[in-house]
Amino acid sequence: MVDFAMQHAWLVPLLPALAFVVIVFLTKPWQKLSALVAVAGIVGAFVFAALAAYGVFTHPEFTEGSLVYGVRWLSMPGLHINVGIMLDPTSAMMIFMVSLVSSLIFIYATGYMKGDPGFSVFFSYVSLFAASMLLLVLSSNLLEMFVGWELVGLCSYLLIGFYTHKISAREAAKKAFVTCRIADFGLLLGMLSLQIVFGTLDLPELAQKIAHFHQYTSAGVLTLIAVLVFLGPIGKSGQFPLHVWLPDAMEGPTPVSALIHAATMVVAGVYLVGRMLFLFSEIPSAMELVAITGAFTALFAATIAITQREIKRILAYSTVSQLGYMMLALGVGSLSASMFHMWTHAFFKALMFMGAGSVLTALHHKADVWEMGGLVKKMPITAWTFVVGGLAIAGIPPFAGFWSKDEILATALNSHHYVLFAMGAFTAFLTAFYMWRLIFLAFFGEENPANHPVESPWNMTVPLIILAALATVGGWVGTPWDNVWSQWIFFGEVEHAAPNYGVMIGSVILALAGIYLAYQLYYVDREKVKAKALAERYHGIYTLLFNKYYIDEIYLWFNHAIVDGSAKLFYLFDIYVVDGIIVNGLGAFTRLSGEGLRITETGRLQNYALVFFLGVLIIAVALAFSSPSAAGLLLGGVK
Amino acid sequence: MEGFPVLLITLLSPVLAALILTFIPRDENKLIKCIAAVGTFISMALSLYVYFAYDKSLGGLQFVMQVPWIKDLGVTFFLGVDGISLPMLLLTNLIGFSAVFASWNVDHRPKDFFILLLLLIAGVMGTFIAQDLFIFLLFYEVVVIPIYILVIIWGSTKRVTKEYAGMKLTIYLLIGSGFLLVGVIALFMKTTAIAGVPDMSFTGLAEAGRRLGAFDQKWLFALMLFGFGSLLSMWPFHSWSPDGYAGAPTAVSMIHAGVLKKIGGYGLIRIALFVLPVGAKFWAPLIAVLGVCGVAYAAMAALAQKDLKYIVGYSSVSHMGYVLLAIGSMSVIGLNGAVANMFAHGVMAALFFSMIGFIYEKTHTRWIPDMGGLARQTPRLAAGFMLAAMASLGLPGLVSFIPEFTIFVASFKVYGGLAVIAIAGIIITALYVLRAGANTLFGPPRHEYDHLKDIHGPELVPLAVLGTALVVGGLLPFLLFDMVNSGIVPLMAQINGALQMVGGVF
Amino acid sequence: MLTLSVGLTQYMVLSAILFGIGLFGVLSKKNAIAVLICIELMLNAVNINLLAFNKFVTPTQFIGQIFAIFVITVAAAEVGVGLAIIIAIYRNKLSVNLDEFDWLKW
Amino acid sequence: MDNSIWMVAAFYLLSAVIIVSALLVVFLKNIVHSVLWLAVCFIALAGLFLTLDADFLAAVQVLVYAGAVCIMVVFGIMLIQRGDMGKTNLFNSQTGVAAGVVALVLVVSGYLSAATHWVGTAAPVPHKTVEHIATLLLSKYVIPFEVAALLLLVALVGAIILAKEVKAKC
Repeated sequence: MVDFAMQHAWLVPLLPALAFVVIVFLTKPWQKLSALVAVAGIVGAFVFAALAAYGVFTHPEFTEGSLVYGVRWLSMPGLHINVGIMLDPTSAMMIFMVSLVSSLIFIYATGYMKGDPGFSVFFSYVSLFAASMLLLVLSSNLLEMFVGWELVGLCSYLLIGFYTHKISAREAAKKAFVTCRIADFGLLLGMLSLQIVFGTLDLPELAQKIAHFHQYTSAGVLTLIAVLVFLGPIGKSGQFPLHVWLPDAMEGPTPVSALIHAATMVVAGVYLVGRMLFLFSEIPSAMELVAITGAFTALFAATIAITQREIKRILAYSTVSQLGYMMLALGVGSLSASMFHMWTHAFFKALMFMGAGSVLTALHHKADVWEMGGLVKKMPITAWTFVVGGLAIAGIPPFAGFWSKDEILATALNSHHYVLFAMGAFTAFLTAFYMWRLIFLAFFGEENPANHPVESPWNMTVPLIILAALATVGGWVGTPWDNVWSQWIFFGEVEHAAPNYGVMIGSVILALAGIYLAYQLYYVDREKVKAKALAERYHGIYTLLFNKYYIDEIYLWFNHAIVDGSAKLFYLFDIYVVDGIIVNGLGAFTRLSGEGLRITETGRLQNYALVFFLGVLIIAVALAFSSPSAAGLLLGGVK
Repeated sequence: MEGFPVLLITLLSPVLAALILTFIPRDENKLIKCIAAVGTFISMALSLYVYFAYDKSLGGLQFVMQVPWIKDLGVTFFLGVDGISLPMLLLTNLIGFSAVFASWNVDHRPKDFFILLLLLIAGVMGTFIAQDLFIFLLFYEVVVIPIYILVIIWGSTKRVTKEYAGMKLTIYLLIGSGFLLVGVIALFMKTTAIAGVPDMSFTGLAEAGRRLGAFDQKWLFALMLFGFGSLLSMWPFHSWSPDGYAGAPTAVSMIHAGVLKKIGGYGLIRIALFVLPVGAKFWAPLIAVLGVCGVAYAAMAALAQKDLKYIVGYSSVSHMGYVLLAIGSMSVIGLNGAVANMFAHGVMAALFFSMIGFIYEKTHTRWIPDMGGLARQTPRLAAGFMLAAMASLGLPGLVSFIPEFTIFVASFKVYGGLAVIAIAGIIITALYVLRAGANTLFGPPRHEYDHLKDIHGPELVPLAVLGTALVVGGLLPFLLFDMVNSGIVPLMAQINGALQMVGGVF
Repeated sequence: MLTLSVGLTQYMVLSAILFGIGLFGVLSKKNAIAVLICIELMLNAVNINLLAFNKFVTPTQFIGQIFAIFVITVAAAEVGVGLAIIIAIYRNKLSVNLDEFDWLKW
Repeated sequence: MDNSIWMVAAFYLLSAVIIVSALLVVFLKNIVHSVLWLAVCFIALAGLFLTLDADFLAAVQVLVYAGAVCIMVVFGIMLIQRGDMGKTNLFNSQTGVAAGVVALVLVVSGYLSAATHWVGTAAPVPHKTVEHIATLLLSKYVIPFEVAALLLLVALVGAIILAKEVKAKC
């Protein structure tokens, strides 16, 4: 059975894809059935993924190699694309994590989406999403990966815009797609360059060839390729400056936010960089770029998150920030730290998003945290699981986030990136602060009398509990003392970093400081006087942060003024110059010359006869005086 | 099936249906449409059969049929298909069949409409299976007349009147074909002088044509480039395309954008490139530059449009820019991409136009600000529209992605920075396509459209046929590419051989 | 030097003059009937030529004379139909003034 | 006939009559007068035909042209012209240009016919022209002859239909 699952890992993405097809063409009118089909599809995928992952992690030879098989997709002289499956510890971990989180979210969604007219459609979309994501993860070919990459983008577009009647949802969906498209432009260029330079897009083959890239190209070109490829992840994983779509993406239904914008899709960028680490690691400057982008994004998003008011937006910026951490880890060369954080993050962030969804259902989609408060009494399960998530993300041992974040910080320090380490550490403090600000404001303190919250039904709370458990124990696979994780998932050499107690203790202190500050400002101080005073005092900074550094406005301006303006210009050029002057000008010239010549057309027979005879005369003279033979023709050959 | 004239029957089936239609009373509305559907269905089924029965390992022309016609001009009625013409043949019939159903609600003089439509389909088909230049031109001219009549009678007047649109379309086509004709006649005279015997078949022309001097090849190719280019809406000869499509009835837009336009690209590869390789090599950079101009320019212009058909009109100019860019790269990968992209764009544009046609039929508007939220009222229509939109922006998993990718590979290799501009076109494409989709389908539903009926029954056929082609072609690209490749590789080998013979010229 | 013999050339010159006069009338008269009779003059000029050729070039074959007979026949038919057309026009327009007709312009 | 002085005199005399009467046809302002001078011109032409050994043609000329055609034209005028007959045959606005063109035609054709060297024969025209013409018309040229007959018939029918009063409702 395990062998079968490993040899037929393509079934993992195929099952949800089948569910999508079945729902769209057969079961769409029956909501319960559709949900059943979707859940069956993803759970089936999970079972296969789990078996395949079990197979991978019980065969020690997989630490060195991977299982690759595929079929020809298209071929022509100079371009061969095989699609296939590449099963190694990293992808095995990913399919396990993705299908697990997806399964939980699907079950959660059966409760959350109840009564929505687009219930079946929703499940078809998420099934397609899961299929695409699993395809992306398992791909053995960069182009195949790109297919999955774009398909998850499509699903994200459809799901963000799921509430089609909302203009904000529609705009957010568009924004997400276009932003990712801009990034994909870079990725596509990178892929093209790889294809042209190395003649293949097969990941194992590329890895081999890039290791000896000097035979093919210069380091400068490879740097350019690396930067281009990195553009893709910047968009998909919401790194600065293309992070703008991610917070807006919260317009979608909450399970979507949990699924796409927390646990799975947004980490695709990180995963891609991880997969392509053989490319980046050849180019130190590219690695620096990845690391700096990651660290900066982490800090940048965390500062914005401090001032936001909507519960899902805070989580969204926190996601951006955490993705920055993962990038940072990759940039300093540690695949295992990055993947480890991705693993733990998937659990606690999905948990928090689903908790937020639970809160929103209870409060009828009132999203402002300042209007919540004291929810812990009415919604204990939601509240306490959320607290677990909060502890995990803040990095309090023994919760999952502590181990992974700690590993990232330690790696950054070990690789002598002191500035980046400081940024990461400060971000850890900010993370603890804003997350606990959210928790104190929403779940503790005084109840808002306008709210009448009720605890959510079992199919929403059970996934919460499971995820809370995972968010607690999920990090124990990678403790510094017995690091099973990095024995399996690593790049280059297995990392045997000794436990760095200094970093551990320091990060815990920072996290506790953040929580304490939030506790003082938002729990002890019931009237929030100090918080407001702070906002007043640093009004400029506060507004800047609250308005997300005005980046959206800049983009909007660029889009409207520059892009639309020039589009208008092109269009006017087209209708007035190309069409107006050249095409219609030619037409008008023809017509006008016709009008001019029309004067000669008097319509009077005698005029015509006159001209006719003139013509005869001219021809006769011309023939008679031009050549003897012509004259002979005219005069009957008697000359 | 040995000796069975499949191609001839494929070609004649719509003509026969048109003939039968002339004997049907004009108020037998349903019957007329059914006969038209049957006629096109036979063609579609046969071309599918031919597509899969074609022996790719053997390559070359198959299903050949040859009847000498005008001996003095070396004209033979020569039908045959290879890897380049087969996708086009299949495309024609897929779209033709769908177009009949897309015009299922035509109630104004349906008999005349369907007779002309069937003749149009047959004419387009003929250009793709003719292996003789004379026959090719003959079919090409056959196509022009029905188009004109269809546009001026059944068209719609928006920014420009339908008469203007029809005139513009027709005159552009005729000007293009005029230049083409000059080129063809000159080519014929020169090749006859070289070969000694007149021969109008592509292979015959090619053999003699390649022996032409560089100068002759250059100016002949320029004439052909202009002729085929204006048919392909090559920038700056593109302005008939948006106006023409906007004025034309749905079925004509589908066929025109879907296949008729592709005659230009097909001819460019099949005739101009094949016969005059040295000229092609000389003009290739120009073709590429014009292609890139078309991509960027039309995409930007599409961004400023508010009429759905204008958006697709400009977008098709933009997509044809990719084809030109690919042709300009003069490589196996590029030409593979060019032919495949023509197929992909054909399916996509036809689906797009049929969906827009239904939207227009139901809401009586194509003006985007007047619409919104149609996804709620007509979900299937919305699904079709989005499918086409996604194909248009080159979503992987749909038919247009791989062709675009191959074009990018080829052109990036040859032209580098120039190709980057074209690749950047995918961003703009995404922007305008998504804008159009979002503003039409999403957002708050409008109550005046609450009563709209979603597409149903026969109206679903275009979505089903073309949608299937989009998805199958996208998921199994080798179905398309193996076929195209089997045609392009020998073609390119011959071209390269001819280029090496004259080597040193460049 | 002027001789008093009459040859082909003299006949041809006469024919040319007559043709010219007829042509002048055709081109410059307002009345449709006048145009018609001027056409007759031109036809007769042709006849002179035909008969002159008959006499001086091929006297025994009678080609010229037979041709002239056909010309006369056709001329008669032409006058008949022409007059009928003029009458029909007159009935519609109450005029035979060619200056008033520009029906060739559409 | 030989090249006697009578012959020459007859030619020039007839030529003068033909040209003068033709000019009068064109320049007279009364259309009826023009037709009368046309008849004179035709008769003179018949005389000229006699000098060309075409006696049959001369007879036909008198019968058809001077007789039938002129009468027909006069009938036509009667059917059409009303009012002042003195201004029925005027010149139009392009007279000057027409005169120029005609002068050019005269010059060119005169020059061409003068400059051409004609290969003539001295053989005389046989005397019994009618017999020869009759034989030829009914043997060698029988088909054109029949066609001409048909043409006349068609012209007759056509003329009747054209000239017939068209009913208001048709």
